[in-house]
Amino acid sequence: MNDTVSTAALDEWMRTFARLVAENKEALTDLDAAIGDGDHGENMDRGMRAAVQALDDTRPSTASALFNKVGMTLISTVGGASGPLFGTLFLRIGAALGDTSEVSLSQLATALHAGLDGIVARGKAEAGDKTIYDALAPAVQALETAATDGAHTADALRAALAAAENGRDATTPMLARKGRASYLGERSVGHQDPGATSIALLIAAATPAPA
Amino acid sequence: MNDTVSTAALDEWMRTFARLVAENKEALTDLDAAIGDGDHGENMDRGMRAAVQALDDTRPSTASALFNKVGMTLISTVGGASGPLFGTLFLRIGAALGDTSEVSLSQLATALHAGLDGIVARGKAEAGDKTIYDALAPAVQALETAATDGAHTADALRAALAAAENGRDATTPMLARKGRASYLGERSVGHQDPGATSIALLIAAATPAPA
Amino acid sequence: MKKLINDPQNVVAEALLGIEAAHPHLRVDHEHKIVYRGDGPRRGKVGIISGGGSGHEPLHGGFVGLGMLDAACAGEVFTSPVPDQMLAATKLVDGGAGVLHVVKNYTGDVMNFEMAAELAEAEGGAKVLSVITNDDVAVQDSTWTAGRRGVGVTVLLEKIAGAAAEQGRSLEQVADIARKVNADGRSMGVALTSCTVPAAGKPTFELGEDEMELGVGIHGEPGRRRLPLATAGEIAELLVEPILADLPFAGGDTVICFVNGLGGTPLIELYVMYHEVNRILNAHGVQVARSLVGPYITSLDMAGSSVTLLKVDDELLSLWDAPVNTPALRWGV
Amino acid sequence: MKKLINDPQNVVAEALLGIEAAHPHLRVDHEHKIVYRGDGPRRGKVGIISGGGSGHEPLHGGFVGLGMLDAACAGEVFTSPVPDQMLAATKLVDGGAGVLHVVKNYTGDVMNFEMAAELAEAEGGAKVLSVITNDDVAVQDSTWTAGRRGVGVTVLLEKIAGAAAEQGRSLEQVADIARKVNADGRSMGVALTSCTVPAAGKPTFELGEDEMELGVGIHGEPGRRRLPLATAGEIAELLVEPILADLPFAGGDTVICFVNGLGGTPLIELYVMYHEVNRILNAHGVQVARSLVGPYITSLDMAGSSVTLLKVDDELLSLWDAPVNTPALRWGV
Ligand SMILES: Nc1ncnc2c1ncn2[C@@H]1O[C@H](COP(=O)(O)OP(=O)(O)O)[C@@H](O)[C@H]1O
Ligand SMILES: Nc1ncnc2c1ncn2[C@@H]1O[C@H](COP(=O)(O)OP(=O)(O)O)[C@@H](O)[C@H]1O
Ligand SMILES: [Mg+2]
Ligand SMILES: [Mg+2]
Ligand SMILES: [Mg+2]
Ligand SMILES: [Mg+2]
Repeated sequence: MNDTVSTAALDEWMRTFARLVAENKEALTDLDAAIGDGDHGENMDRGMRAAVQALDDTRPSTASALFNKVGMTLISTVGGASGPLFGTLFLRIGAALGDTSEVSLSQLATALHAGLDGIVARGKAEAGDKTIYDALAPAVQALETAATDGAHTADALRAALAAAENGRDATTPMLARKGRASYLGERSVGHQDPGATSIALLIAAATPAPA
Repeated sequence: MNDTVSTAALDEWMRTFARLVAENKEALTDLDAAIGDGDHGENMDRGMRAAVQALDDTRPSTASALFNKVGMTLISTVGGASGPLFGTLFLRIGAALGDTSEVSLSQLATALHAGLDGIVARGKAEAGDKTIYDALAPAVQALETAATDGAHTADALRAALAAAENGRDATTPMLARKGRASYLGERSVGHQDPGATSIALLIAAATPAPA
Repeated sequence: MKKLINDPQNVVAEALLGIEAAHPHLRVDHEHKIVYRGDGPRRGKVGIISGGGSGHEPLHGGFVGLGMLDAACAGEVFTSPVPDQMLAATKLVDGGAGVLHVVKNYTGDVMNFEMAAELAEAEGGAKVLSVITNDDVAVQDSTWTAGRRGVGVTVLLEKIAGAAAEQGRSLEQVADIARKVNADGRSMGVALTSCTVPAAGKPTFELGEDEMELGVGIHGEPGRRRLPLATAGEIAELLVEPILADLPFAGGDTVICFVNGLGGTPLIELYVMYHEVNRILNAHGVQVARSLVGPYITSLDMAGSSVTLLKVDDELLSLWDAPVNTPALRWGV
Repeated sequence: MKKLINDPQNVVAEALLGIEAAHPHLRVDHEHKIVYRGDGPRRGKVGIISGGGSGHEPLHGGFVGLGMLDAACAGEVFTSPVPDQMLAATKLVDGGAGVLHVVKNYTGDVMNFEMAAELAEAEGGAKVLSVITNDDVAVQDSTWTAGRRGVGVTVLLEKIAGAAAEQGRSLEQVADIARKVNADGRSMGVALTSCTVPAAGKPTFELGEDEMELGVGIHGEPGRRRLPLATAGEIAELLVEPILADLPFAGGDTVICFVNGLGGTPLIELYVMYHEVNRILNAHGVQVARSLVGPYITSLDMAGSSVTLLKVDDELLSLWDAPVNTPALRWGV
């Protein structure tokens, strides 16, 4: 991504995310098998493959159209917990970005924050509940700080990725309080959250290789 | 058994048969598992235990009362194929012997022949069908020949046992045409028939050790 | 062996206690292990009893009630009941119009029912007729075997004969209808796993992880062939084609199509099977007038399914549709 | 994995073809994977829909019909359906009196139904109310968890709310009755074996030959404890006592007692369980007014059972007794 991000680059972001999900499908499912029902990789892959297909079919030209399409497709094809959550994330991002075709870093940070708020509104997760929140919130925070500091987009994304991966790793010792993993109580401790792992892949998909 | 057989000796015959069945319960069941449904040992043991109990409770004083009790008890407690067949065998033996308390060899041979006829009437088995018929018919034949020849009862029974055991062994190469084993067709060949094995135990129970 | 039981020796007796507690319109004679209607016998109505080894539930106890059986005798698991039971049941359901015995064709069942009928006659009690079901096309029907086993048709027969009896038909008429059902129905089954008899504690037969037993019996008797595990579509062909060929069923025939679960197979798979069976029947021009999908004649925990087809005319259909009120089949009331 | 299926990816779609073929009074929207009544919507009647992951059959598709559900949405195996399905079902069953969504309490189900309700509202369509079932006492009910899972009570609720809707009650009244059922019902289950999800191809969890999972969920979620395999009597105590303590049920209470099979357990064992459950209830002075025994909310091929108790008054009982005509529950019609 460059300092302003084109719709084409956003489109590429979603396709890269789809590829990373496909590559990590089994790993995500294995994480979910340990503390959930073993379908998270399958769910995300089914959804993102459908999303890429929808992008191929409709070739949206604005940021809002692009994320709307991805969000709606996830909602319509995934089901389970991740369908509404990732779907809402992208719908809110799209709504926040509007009909623009060039997105600045601070717009991106604001949009992701809106997405995070959507996830909270939908799933009521709080920090430490061992969910996608725990990877996404630090990433959004890092983006916002970087934007305030006037950082380059690429650097900001690298910071966000580091934050997301830290957040993801931090879910391991957490006791789950939301989703299926919460049924396990104490036994959820010691396992990395699959949803948080997908969030780290999402940020990784946006992040250029280190300079 | 002596040259005429007392009710007490007939009673002892039934108790010995019950003991032999109990001792061979697993072997009988294993034979049935191979070509039937694996319950023949269980069935015969359940029935003969109940029969001994009934003899203890009622202490019949005539041959007919004794075999009637055994036959009725088997019919009422065994079920399956062997309940009606062994039950009929003993009912017919009892009816043939009547209210006597001393039984001669030729009476015994005649009674067992009546029992065999009852089994055939009930189950329609013929020689070579791989059933209890194939052990019982030669035993009856041996008894009748011995009776005609004026043999001693003990010798006659030894001849009958040899005939029953030969008949039992001869079931192994037979292709079953009656009962559950007949469902197996060719695959019933090579297995000894469980019912014929029980018949050999019945005759063995009556037979004194070789002099 | 993983089963929800107490003592393997008491499974039948305790299941009867459960049936009695769960179904207030039924009664249980625990001594004779008979499930019977609380509202019977009805004067002038033909009584219908059946019975057999346990382990096939809901058959037969779950089919006792208005419009179906008047009583069912429960034998030990997979062992025919004894004549005393059928004799007692015959007396229990005798309303003066005679009693029909529905017997699945197994040597033990046939002989024990026969003796019961003889005893009933000897006692000068109810007039008894017997009908034997032998619908399993997996077994060769010849004088060289004990004949075909009675399987799925038994369920349909008990329903249809029960309706005929409820209408007040005579014993001969009810027996005729029952014989017609047996004559016009055929079945075949497949096992994906063995069953485990509680008293035995281990599977009745061994089946490899990639094998199935085609033509299996409901006591785990071996079938026609052991084959590599196949798809539902292929299995449906293997079951339906021999059935269609046997009667033979023909294009234009109307049938009741019964896809049965053997105890360990869940309903979602039975519906997949039903779809395949229905597809094959359509291709042959055979019309399905009614269907029944579910575990109705089982083999303990065996995974697998059987297919039963019964050729029907308007009379059989209207008897099938008549009200029935039993634990396992209920409609119209 | 031994299953009567074709492609593991197509199990749900093909089972729906089977349901459609087997039950002529039902319709299937294959695009949206919805089973719905052929005679609906009825003007002025509240519509009731439910849905959830597949693999629990007959829940929910087998409960569509007169006096119960108007439509059921089938998700992938063990995966909540998507909002598009519930939205389409809501429209299909809308007779102008509003639509009730019956939702089992799982994060995914709750969120997807919520979105469907929002979409319906946004479109200005049917008024929608939702009722969530959360009756599984094996899960701690606290703000620190996703809350209790919806299990067996869902079956009883769908029947009772369906009867209330059939009587012409208003959406609010039907929702109130449904909430009352959920408030007064509790469940708990035990697994003797794992289930196997077709797409996964291997058991969801491992359980030793002598172990059982107490408090298991219907997707194979772990329960309260893993214990050595016990007798039916002991297991019944382990299931019933926590249920009785939780509401709490008390002596003199009248209940519907539902002993459910999880898919791989045959009926004979469920009756043994029913006997034990009934015995315990008797000892506590709890009166069983109605009973239900069978596999009604399953977990694919899992061997095991669950117990559900619902405290009832005369109104709930008369709604329970009201006519119902669905593939899996039928009486009075
Ligand atoms: N209430 C919630 N808020 C945020 N994230 C949640 C919530 N519940 C579950 N999740 C996330 O969803 C992930 C599981 O997704 P997935 O396996 O696809 O759905 P399901 O649990 O329905 O099978 C969890 O790892 C967790 O990160
Ligand atoms: N029609 C028949 N006539 C004579 N004997 C028979 C007949 N059918 C079966 N049998 C005998 O019965 C035996 C099986 O008895 P059993 O296992 O107790 O009964 P079931 O086959 O009902 O389980 C067979 O080994 C055979 O000897
Ligand atoms: Mg999951
Ligand atoms: Mg046997
Ligand atoms: Mg037997
Ligand atoms: Mg899931």
